[in-house]
Amino acid sequence: MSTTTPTAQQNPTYSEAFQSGVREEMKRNEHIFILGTDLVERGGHFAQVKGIAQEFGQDRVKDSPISEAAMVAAGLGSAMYGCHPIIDLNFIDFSLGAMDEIVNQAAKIRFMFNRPVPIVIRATSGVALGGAHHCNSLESLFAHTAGLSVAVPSRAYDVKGLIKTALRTPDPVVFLMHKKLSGVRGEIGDENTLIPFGSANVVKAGKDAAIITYGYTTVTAQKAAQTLAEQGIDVEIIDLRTLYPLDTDTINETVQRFGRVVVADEAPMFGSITAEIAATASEANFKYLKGPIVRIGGARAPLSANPQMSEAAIPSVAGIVDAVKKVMSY
Amino acid sequence: MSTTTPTAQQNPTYSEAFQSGVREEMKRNEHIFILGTDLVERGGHFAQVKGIAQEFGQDRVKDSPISEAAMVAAGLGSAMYGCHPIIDLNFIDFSLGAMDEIVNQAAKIRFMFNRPVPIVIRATSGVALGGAHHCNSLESLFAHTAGLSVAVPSRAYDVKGLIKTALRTPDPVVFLMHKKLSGVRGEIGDENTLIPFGSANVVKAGKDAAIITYGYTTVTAQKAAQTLAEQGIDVEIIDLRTLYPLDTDTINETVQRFGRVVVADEAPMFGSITAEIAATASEANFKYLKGPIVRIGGARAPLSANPQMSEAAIPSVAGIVDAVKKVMSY
Amino acid sequence: MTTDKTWGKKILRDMLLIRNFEETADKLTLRGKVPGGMHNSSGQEAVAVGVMSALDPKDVIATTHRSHHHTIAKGMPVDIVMAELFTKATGCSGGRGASMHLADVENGHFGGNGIVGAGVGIAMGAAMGIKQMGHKKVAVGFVGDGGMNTGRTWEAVNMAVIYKLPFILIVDNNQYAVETFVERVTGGNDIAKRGAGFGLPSYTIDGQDVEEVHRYTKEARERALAGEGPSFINALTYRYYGHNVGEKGQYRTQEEIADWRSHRDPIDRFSAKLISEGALSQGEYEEMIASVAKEIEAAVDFAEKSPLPDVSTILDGVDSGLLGVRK
Amino acid sequence: MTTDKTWGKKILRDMLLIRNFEETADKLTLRGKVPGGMHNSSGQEAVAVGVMSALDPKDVIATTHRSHHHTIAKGMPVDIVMAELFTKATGCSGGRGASMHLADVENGHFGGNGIVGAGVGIAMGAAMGIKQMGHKKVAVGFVGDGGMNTGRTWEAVNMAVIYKLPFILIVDNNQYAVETFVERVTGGNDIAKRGAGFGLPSYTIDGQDVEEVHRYTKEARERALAGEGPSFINALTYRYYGHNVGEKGQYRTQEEIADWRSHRDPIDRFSAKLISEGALSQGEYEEMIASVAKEIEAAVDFAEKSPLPDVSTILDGVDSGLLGVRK
Ligand SMILES: Cc1ncc(C[n+]2csc(CCOP(=O)(O)OP(=O)(O)O)c2C)c(N)n1
Ligand SMILES: Cc1ncc(C[n+]2csc(CCOP(=O)(O)OP(=O)(O)O)c2C)c(N)n1
Ligand SMILES: [Mg+2]
Ligand SMILES: [Mg+2]
Repeated sequence: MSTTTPTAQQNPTYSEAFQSGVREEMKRNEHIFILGTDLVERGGHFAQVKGIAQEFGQDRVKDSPISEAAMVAAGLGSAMYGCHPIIDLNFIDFSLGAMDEIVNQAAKIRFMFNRPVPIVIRATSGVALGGAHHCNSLESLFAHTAGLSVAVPSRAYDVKGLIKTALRTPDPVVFLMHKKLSGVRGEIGDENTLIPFGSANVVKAGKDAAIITYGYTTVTAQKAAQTLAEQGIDVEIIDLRTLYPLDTDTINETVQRFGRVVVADEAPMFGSITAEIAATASEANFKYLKGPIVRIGGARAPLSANPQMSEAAIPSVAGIVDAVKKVMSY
Repeated sequence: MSTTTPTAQQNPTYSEAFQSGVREEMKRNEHIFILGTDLVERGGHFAQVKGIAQEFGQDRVKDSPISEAAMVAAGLGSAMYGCHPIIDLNFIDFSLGAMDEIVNQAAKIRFMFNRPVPIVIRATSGVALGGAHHCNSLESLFAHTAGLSVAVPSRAYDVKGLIKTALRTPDPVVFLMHKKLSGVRGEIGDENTLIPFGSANVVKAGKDAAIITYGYTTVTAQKAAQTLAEQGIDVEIIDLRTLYPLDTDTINETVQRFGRVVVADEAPMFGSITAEIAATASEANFKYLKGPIVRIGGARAPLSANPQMSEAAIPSVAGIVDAVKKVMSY
Repeated sequence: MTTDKTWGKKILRDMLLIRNFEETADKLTLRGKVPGGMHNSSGQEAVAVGVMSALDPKDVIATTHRSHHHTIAKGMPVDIVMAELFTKATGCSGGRGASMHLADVENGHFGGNGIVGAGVGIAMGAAMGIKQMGHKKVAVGFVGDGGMNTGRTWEAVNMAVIYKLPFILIVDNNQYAVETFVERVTGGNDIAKRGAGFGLPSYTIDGQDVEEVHRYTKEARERALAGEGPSFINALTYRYYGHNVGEKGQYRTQEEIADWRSHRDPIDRFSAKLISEGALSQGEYEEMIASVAKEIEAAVDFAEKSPLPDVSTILDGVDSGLLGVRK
Repeated sequence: MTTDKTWGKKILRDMLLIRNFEETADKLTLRGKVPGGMHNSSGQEAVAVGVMSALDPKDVIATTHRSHHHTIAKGMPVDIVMAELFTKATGCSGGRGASMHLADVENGHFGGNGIVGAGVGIAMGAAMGIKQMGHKKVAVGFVGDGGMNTGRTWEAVNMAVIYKLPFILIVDNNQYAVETFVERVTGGNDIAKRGAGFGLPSYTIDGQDVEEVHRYTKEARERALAGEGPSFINALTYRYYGHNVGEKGQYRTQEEIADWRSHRDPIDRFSAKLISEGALSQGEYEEMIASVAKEIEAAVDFAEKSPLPDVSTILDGVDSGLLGVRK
């Protein structure tokens, strides 16, 4: 757990924070390169690598054909060879075309062949516009896969600090950036600010109950906290920042301290990572629980392109407020 | 929940039970066909369709090139057109090459376009010999995907009854047969014995505690039950038979009755379906719990080809015995 | 060859309808009316209309993220298409799909797709279904030039060949995938040669000549119906607008766009031909343009006035519930 | 062309070593010594040895489920290979991999693979790494004829072409994928033509002629080092045994097998050539056979006597732990 307040440096967007971290690490390590579609001119769909090709050249930022399997394979083989590639899959939905390369190959090679596979698979994730093929929440699948780590930053500071860590570590990382956060500005750390994976961030301290969450739901939870505050309930919010490794120390400590815990995310709830968190935390801290850990998550349904339907399928401020009230009722 | 004892009919193997169910349904519905590698002569890697090509002809049993994405796409498009294909992926590990077709397409089309997609994706699954690329347990991933149902039969009777249901239902089903059970003989039902999805089977009644499980772990659990019986502990064993839909009635009733529950499977435990079961059952039945639901599952590691290492990575009889003793200690 | 007058007018009107639809929808998207945005197909009308005019209405298509033109050419009323773009309840997918997920499976439109290349496999599968059932139909899969580098495309092509499926693959080759020029990412730079390598009759054709597109498709369809298997048609075309509405990349020159627009526009070419052959008068042409405009206006009106989908339905239709107990 | 004597003997011995390894391992598998079984490459020695003899030891390879021959030809000592088949701690993958997952990444062997086609992508990636680092090496991806229908293969080929990677794809084309004859499932039935469609120099060659394999590989390697990009070599060969040990399918005739064995065996052909050219005496040949047998016997002995891996290590090496807190 960390409660570091970001040190002021500038006020870039969430996407620019990614650029900043990647730039610094590319200067440090000449073997980092980026491969993905439409990166050179466009700078990626979310401007996440804008200007980097111009600065580092097209040997280090490569425009790819639409070949997700080959992109990951290229990353994998070159990582085994000694490079540290960032494979930019644009939307995580497209990783479904590269699952063998990710799950069977990249994740397993260190274990099988004792060879590091330093590869970052970056993509936007989360529910936004775009409908069923652009809003999959696949994070629980990656977190379930031995050999992969999963970052799910919710603010500029964490994006930069986590990508820097990922780029200094010889392991495969799935780096998921939430679409709805791309333009959100925030402070970022300096060249030496690395955030270790498995360290949650206390977004807001509280004294009555806790919400454990990540990604965009951190924002929804903060809004819910305001509503709750007006009703006299002071809720703590934990942003996990990475789903594997999980910061189980902070989770356990939080469950023990409050005994009233909500776990929230926007992935379809059946089988989501919130189940892992709730099940493991309940098992480890049963006697501290004042009542069951309550989960809130996405509907078991594909996402619709219609914004109202899509909104209705994920946790709302009111939904989180209700969940917290439920744990407060114990 | 059902406790029907299979009515004697013959004593086929688990693989032959699949043949039997498929044969009967192929006679009933001329639009069922099977597509996969090496089905015609070899009858599939586990003899699961042995003789069917000879009986029904090569229009209805097709040998495929090694093109998992196209196999599922062929199934998907033809299912939308009105067929009821069985896509035989051989090992579920190979489904990683068809994930877009399964998760983005087959699972979502009914919701998006209001069109049924009656497709069965069959494969062997589970931990056995073969190592890292032949032992993935991907069931939690499929169960997490809205639009998919997942069958995980543990005995011949259930194989036949479930495949018959799958072949009469206009929805995508992932049908996972455990490699280590292929040759196990057992009774099967007759032409009219259909097992609804979402109905667990009480493999063994007990009075002290319950083990909720599925697939091969049902066998391990039965061995554990014997050891426990010798020590005076009478454990009930629930075989879920399908992971989606889950038989939540039986799960809730079991948790309420015993208050001492172990959930077990052999998938890597972090993020496995056992988390969903434990989390949801804890939340719904908290006041009945005598202590936390205990999970036992596979190691967070790729599977090794070495049989001892592979064995050590999944729940053993002793491990399940210990887990049950733990819940008995509350 | 002179063009049949009635046929020619129908073809021209379809292309005009698509063009007006796209230009109208583009503006509406900029005004925030189309959630998630859209991919404009202006310039590519001849591929859609040329192909569809050679098909039977009962033939099956499956397509891409850029599919308004295919969908309208396939016969979906423009008001239903527009309503779907607006994500209204009256849209073809009830507002669940928007621009990328137009479909009408009942009538052989097996859907646009958010995933590059996915429509090829779905159409191939439909062709397998057609063959299994012994029907006399074909299935057409549309894909962009970008989709030529996606493995799933070639798996599907191969499968169509070995099972001799009644399948036609149309590359709606507008030469760019987002901002990436086809020649930069396409090894060998000869797409039809790739098709030939997989053993099916493969052609690169002028996708701005609606009659050429029609002719090649018709022949492919005849081969398919005769049991001769699939065909591969790489239709060279061009999109006038950015990849998605609002995109203004620097990856191609204004001259290039102007050149395609002024010298190879499929509507201008075909209308000029009809007029020069006496099949169409200038007056008739202007009337046609006006009638198309009216139709699109009505579609916008329909879309605007249509109700939004009921959010309480978000769990409806995920599955049939018939497999067993659902809770 | 006459063969260099020293070189020829080395080549011949390598092929004999592989053949003896396979026949020995096959029997041991039937006796239950090889967990998970194995895929015998007997008959395919010339592809492995022909390719590897044209490479530098530091070049990279990545291969398939059937890779003993590639692995031995690449230079891994047979005792280490055999120990891995036995899943012993002394095996190249510490017993984690067995027959399908032989590897020695440090020495450029990027692994066998349980997934058809996966080695192609890995080798392509290695070639990208080589190019990024400015090294003078090549990476070779092996794949079977069955892997020609897997989409990932063609994605990787295309990527190698457009980035001009120092990559060579070798189709170890034994004409069957399990029980499926290549012609039944390969649209167009001309694998090199597919390669050509993706824009790289593509050849179908006699995979039973070790010198031909060597020559084509050498030329491909030279092109790659000269910055001319990848090459595609479809080497026709044959496997004498079933797909996996124990398999006795009816999908091919005994005559076909006998024909390949008696008329096109790569070892017989090459030894006869060396003897006829006076580069090898019958006595030397017999000595060679005997020395190979001894080497394999010793390997079996080593494997038998080696310890099993420590089961307490099953969680070791999944990741580095460096990313952060691990619990
Ligand atoms: C598998 C996959 N990868 C990437 C994308 C993102 N994407 C959407 S459209 C597109 C370009 C497609 O180009 P092309 O196939 O030529 O079609 P066009 O847009 O030109 O009609 C890309 C990369 C996607 N939708 N699916
Ligand atoms: C993606 C995938 N699909 C299916 C299999 C099962 N399988 C293993 S080997 C094999 C046949 C491969 O044939 P080929 O590529 O010709 O290689 P060969 O066995 O002849 O060396 C198949 C289908 C697999 N391992 N991976
Ligand atoms: Mg294009
Ligand atoms: Mg083969």
